[in-house]
Amino acid sequence: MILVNLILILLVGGVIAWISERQHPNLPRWIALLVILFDLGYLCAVADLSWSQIAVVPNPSDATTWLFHYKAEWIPRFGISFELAMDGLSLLMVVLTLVLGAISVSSSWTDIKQRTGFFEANLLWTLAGVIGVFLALDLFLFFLFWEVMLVPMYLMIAIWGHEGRSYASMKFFIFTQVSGLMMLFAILALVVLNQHSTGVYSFSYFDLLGHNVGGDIAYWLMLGFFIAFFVKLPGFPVHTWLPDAHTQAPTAGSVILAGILLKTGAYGLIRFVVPLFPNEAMAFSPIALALGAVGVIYGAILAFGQDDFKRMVAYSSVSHMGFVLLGVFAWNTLALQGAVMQMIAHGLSTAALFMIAGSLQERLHTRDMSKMGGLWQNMPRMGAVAMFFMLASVGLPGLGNFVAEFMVLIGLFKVAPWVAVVSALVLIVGAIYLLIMMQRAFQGKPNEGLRLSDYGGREMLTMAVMIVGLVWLGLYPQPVLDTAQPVLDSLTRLVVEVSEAASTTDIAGAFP
Amino acid sequence: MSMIELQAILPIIVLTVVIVLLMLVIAFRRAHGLTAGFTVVGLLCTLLSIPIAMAVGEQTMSLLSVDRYGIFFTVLLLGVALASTLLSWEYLRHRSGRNEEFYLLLLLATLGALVLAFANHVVSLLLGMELLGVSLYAMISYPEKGKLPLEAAIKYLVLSGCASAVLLFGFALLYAALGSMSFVEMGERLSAATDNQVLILAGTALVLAGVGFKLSVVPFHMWTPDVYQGAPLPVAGFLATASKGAIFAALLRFFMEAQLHQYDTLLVTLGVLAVASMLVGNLLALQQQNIKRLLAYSSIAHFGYLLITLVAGGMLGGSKLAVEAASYYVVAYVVTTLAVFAVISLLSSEGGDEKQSVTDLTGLFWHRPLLAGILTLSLLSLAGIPLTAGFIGKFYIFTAGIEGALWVLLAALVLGSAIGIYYYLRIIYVMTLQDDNKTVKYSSPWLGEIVAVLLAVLVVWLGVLPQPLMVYVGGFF
Amino acid sequence: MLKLLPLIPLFPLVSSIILMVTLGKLPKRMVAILGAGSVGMAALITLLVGLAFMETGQPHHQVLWTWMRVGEFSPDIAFYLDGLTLVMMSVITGVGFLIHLFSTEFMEDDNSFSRYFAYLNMFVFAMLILVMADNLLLLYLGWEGVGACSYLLVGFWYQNPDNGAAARKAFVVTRIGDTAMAVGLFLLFTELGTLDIQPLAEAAKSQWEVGDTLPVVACLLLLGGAVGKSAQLPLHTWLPDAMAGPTPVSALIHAATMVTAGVYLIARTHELFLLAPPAMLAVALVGLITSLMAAFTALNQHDIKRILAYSTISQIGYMFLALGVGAWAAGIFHLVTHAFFKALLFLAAGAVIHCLHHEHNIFKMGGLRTRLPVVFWSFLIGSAALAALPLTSGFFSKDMILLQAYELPGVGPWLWVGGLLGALLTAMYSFRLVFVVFFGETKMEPDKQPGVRMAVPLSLLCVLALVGGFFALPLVPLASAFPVASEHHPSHLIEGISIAVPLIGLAIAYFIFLGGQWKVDGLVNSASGQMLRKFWFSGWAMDWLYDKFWVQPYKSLTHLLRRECMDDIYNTIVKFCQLLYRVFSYTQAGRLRWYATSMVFGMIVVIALLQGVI
Amino acid sequence: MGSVSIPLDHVLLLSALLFICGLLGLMMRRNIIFILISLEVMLNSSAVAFVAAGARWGQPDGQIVFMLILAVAAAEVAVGLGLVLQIQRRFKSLDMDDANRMRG
Repeated sequence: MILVNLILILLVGGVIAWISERQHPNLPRWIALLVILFDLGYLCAVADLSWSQIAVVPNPSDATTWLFHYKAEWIPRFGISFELAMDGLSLLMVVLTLVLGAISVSSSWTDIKQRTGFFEANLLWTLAGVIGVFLALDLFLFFLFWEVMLVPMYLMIAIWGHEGRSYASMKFFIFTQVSGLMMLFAILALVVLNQHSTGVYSFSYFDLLGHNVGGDIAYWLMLGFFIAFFVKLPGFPVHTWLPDAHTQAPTAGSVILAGILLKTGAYGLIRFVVPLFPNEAMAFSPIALALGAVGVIYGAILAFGQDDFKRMVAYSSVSHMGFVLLGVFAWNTLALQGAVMQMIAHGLSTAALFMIAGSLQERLHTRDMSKMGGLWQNMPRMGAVAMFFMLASVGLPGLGNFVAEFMVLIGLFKVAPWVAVVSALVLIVGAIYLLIMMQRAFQGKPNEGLRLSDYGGREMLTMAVMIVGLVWLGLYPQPVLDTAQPVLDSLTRLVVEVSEAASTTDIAGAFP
Repeated sequence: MSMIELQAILPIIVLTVVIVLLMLVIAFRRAHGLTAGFTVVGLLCTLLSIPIAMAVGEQTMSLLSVDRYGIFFTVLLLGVALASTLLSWEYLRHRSGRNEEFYLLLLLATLGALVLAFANHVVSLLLGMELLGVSLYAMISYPEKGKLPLEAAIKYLVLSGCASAVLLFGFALLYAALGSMSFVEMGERLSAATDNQVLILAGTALVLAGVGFKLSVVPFHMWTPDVYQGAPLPVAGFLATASKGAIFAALLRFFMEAQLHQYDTLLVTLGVLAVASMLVGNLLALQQQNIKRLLAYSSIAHFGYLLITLVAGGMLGGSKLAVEAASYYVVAYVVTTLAVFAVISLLSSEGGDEKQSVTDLTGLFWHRPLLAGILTLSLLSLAGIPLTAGFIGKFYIFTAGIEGALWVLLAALVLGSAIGIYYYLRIIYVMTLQDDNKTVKYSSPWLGEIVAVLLAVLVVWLGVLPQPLMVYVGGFF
Repeated sequence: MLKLLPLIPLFPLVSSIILMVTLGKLPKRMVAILGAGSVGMAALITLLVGLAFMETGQPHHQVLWTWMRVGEFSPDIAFYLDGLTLVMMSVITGVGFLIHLFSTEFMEDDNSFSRYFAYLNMFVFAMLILVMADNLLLLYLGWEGVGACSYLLVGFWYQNPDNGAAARKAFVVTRIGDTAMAVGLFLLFTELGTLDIQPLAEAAKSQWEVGDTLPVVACLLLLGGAVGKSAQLPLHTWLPDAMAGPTPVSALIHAATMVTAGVYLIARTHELFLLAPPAMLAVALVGLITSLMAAFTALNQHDIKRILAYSTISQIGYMFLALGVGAWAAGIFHLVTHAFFKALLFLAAGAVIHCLHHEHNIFKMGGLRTRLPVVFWSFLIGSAALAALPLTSGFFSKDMILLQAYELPGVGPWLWVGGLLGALLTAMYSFRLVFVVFFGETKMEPDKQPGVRMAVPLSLLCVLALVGGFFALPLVPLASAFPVASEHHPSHLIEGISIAVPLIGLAIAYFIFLGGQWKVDGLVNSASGQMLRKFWFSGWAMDWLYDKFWVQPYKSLTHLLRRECMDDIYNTIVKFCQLLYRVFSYTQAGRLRWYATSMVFGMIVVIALLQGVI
Repeated sequence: MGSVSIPLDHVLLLSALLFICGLLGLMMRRNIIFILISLEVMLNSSAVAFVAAGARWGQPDGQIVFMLILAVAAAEVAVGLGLVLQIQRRFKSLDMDDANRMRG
């Protein structure tokens, strides 16, 4: 029930926030913030987890070994149940979601002036949907959350977005929706195939796991899942929705999109694609790794060419999320841990960069970097914060992003040295665009006539949370690693077992 | 005809009696509210008679078979009629003219639809279809005195008449070849038939064309947008839901009882029509600015989706899953489409010109949030987003398609849905736009809004808790 | 006492964080005390720790916490103290403290006083982490950290876009080397299963044979990192531009400490390099060539700081040469003495600039010998040490390098000759600088004199630059870290030549730049002379080359891709759909007869389909 | 079956011809009256086909359907003519090509 409540609190909170607007336009913000913090507090208080509990290696196909598990009959006709479960990986993701949720509420505090109630409601509903995605272990339910979370997100972009919001929101929705349909197709095909061999319909992850479909069809099904997550990630040629959506979304929307929504794709890859189709995924991994490496470099190169601050950050997301893809398809513990770390670290650093972009837009009414310059003079605090997050994004050791990228690359190097070397080039290319960003926005000749308010207490507090978070991840990531380790261990073991059992083909050789 | 059989067709009898009584009521006293009220009561009585009819169990007669399947569609159609009556009342309230006979036509059309739901014979099929059709011609042109309804009515009349003739000729050829007009017997003889292949082929083709027209399947779809656009909104809603639903119900029964799923070329043909409908329908709606035309094109696409179930049924040897999927999809489609039409027609309930253009919806979210919310929900359901009836429908079609290994059709379905999302979202987007110059006070059409809310609740209910209905529709044939 | 080790980096770190968080709200006096004091404390503790270490001479290993642990990948936050580390720490904290002290006066008038010290303290912290790290990953943390601080400090005066460009160049160019180094770390970890330096060396020795390919590759990758950080060919171009930062920064980062990190890295991993003779040779050659190229360039510059920058590049080349020939201790010894005299030179140059209205061009100076006596003596001593005049600190270290290079079998003598040429050039350009700036006629009057906070560090560094070589500094602690060099002494002739060459250089400089006995104008002004001069002035046109072959193509590429070409795919699909929409819409012509016709057409299609025709 | 029988094929051919005539009329004619007449021809041609089919199997069903079709046709035409009146009134024309306000 704890897991259900986690989602319910946000859903109900959204409704309350919406209604409360009638009392006072400021009220929804407070309510939204409190609801998220309450949800976080609820998780911490009720969850009552000890490290020893987390350290238990869960059996992916046995729900009782997970931290929490909730299951209720839903649509028995097709063996669909309302099944939620949490392990270390989902725990991390849920905490990230809630933290970034609170941050995004803070980031939209002064940004959103109209219809705050509905805005905060949409924000909370998006969070609820994302948490649902991270917890659902019935594939039907998972798909449901996967699709439903798009709607409030769409509304956030479409209603409160910037000038090009119509195009951007549409593109966002269609890309994810179409890829989602492919996943629906793959889910159903998997279930049907499973039904053919076992005689019963079941959408439960636990039932489908380890059921080796085999044959050409499995490859296609894997692709169905892969495409959905790949688009969300976003991966190289299908990333184009992201720069538009991120650029046009309101600040809170960008924060949630970049910080959380993209992670659902990564999560899906780790949770579903590889465990459900181990052989196929590994057979596919050269292509996936190539796409990942291309995305990493391509994103960085395109980011350099952008004038729009948010667009640049968006392309940096493309670049950074490529590492997650690399980490997942390298499929060894190191790289996977790196991918998980990258999800968290990128969530924080990119969210902060988007907030800075949002603050700049709020103050300057432009995102065009060619119209900025010397802002450090006007806003030293914002400049310092921007410098920090720029360095974090560059991958400065001691901050979270470095740990993530280094682990991904070092794990990847074992599997595919040349891909790792090519991807490592982003250390250079990435630095180029981030430094030029800093130069164009904050350094150079200041505009003396400009009177801008620097960051205030609320903004600094929000930023401080993320700064502390990144430093903590960079210097002592062990708690995070320990939380994810059992899950990743069990998943890698499962994959190895399946691949060994499946055949003696050379694919098995790809495993570390 | 025994008492039991009479009891079995009680809903039809009750509705007929109601129609006669309504005629008398109108003759004695012309009052819009009274007529509408009487219609509602009459429809409720018909609904109430259903348990009595079911008490005698399934009855198969020479022209009608009263079974779970028929009863199911009867309830659905009566529900549509009820909703249409209330919406029509809201719609006609502020419009001039003597509109009492409109309800008579509505009931007659409903009667025709009911007959279609039970029809197991060519003659009852014909009868129901024509009763439905002729009433609709009149309904389309009845309340509005403008040019468009007239144009729509005459187009519908001529083309639908043509389609009826085609259908009849087809049946005539089949009859000539097989010697029976009962669906079941036709099926039996068809599978045994060795000669008269030309007649059978031509007959089937013509029947397919006729039904295809009524369901507005590509390439017989041309009439749809024009008729939708010209018809008054509640009529268009009725046409889109009750009429198409009833005819599809009859087609499905024909398909199943006559065991048509054994014929590969037929399935291929249906598949081709399905693909064409899905793609052409969605593409035609892509940048359409008139909501009614847009909905017409979207309905073309939806019937393309529906045809997948028939093909899947064929590939699976007439499995129950296909019937289940088709039935569920019809319900989802009917409820959702009706909800959309309900909202649009409520927006036009003030009288004056109908609000047909997409731009008329600008800022709807902010000045009529309830209706905008319902419309959004319904459009999402049409687009097949989870938590709505439309998603479960699509889920069924996917499942059936996968069971039948219909990869091409499913690919077209994915493509079509992708295009579909665009134009549904376009409407939602327009509704979210800021629109400051609309400060008009609306008198709330509360009755209609209750209908719309109920429909929306139904959309969500079918999307969230589909199990009961799934079990029910799983028990057909 | 050794347990105090973690305190050493902690002081500057805490100070830096305080300065960052207070965002310039503290009074300047307070900032100065915090900024310089913290490094002073670090120096003090280093001294204590160093004394404690000397007692035992045993390497000290201290783990603070596990950084990250995933399977066998488990780098710690841990320090390793041996002689090499101690030497480096002493230089960093000692010289660092003097430079901080100098800065408190030099930067006094700057608005961003607090920010300056925040960065500078952060740098000291990162540099200390670099040298104290017990594993390569933590070393990499310090490595990147000093890079970032260097970026921040070079671009300290951010309002001038040129400074920003210089800072970016410094960061990006070193990043190229860093990337190579990162790949090297991947390779080392993948092959040897650890990144801890001592176990790594053990593993390498047990798994690899001398002459294997893998150690060569790994060492070359590490060399890539070293080359970037230490401004060696071909990644040296950032250092002259990095002079855009405040002069004390140039002294600390771009002369004394950070740029020598590459030397430290190679020295630290010398056991790997010993397994890879080709990589060793590469180190030596890189060092020698860089040293000569930079010396030629320095001879042609007229910005005082750029001359010193090229001289730094050249001197680090010497250190690489030392490392390449296996003269580990000599290389580190030169590192130390270089830190003394180059810091001295930079600070003195800073004082000149400070007192001369921020003038950098040496040809606008002159005759400052009498105007700024403290600075003059400092500069003179520094230059003498740089030119390795006998008995100065530079002499001992350079001599050691040259001699050991000579002893290398095979290419040794050639390296020695090259080194001698470098020494000649060094003496020439360093005394050219002294003569032009401090002798001759006065062209500009200084507006102030260096205060006590400038004079004290200068004097202390003078002492160190002069007598640093006498300290038995290199011998005691270094002995524990490196294989002992052979105690064989080469002939006195070789030694004599080594001693003589700098003096010859000094004489040449005197004849050309001060005495005027040798007229070289004709030679210089000839067409080829001008061209050569221009060529050398531009640093062998390396910047131009990179600009043409890397920067411009990259910019064009990004410009080309700016407008997301992947979108064209999707836009084409959209366009296609819209086209189809228009086509189909056209068929909806509204005419009854056409509709009927279309139905007939449909019937024909259906019949054809049923027939199986289509 | 009667002793003198016309072969089924012939009757069906006849009705098919009639049907095609009606269809062609529908496709060619612009005047709404003629269109309605063509429609009538189509309906009745199928009625003839039913009669012939009924005759083949010796069942009365065909003739019953025939009568049903007559009724249906009558209803269609009745409504159709009503619409024609309205069309004449509003469009001032019976040319169906003029009635193409709705398109696209």
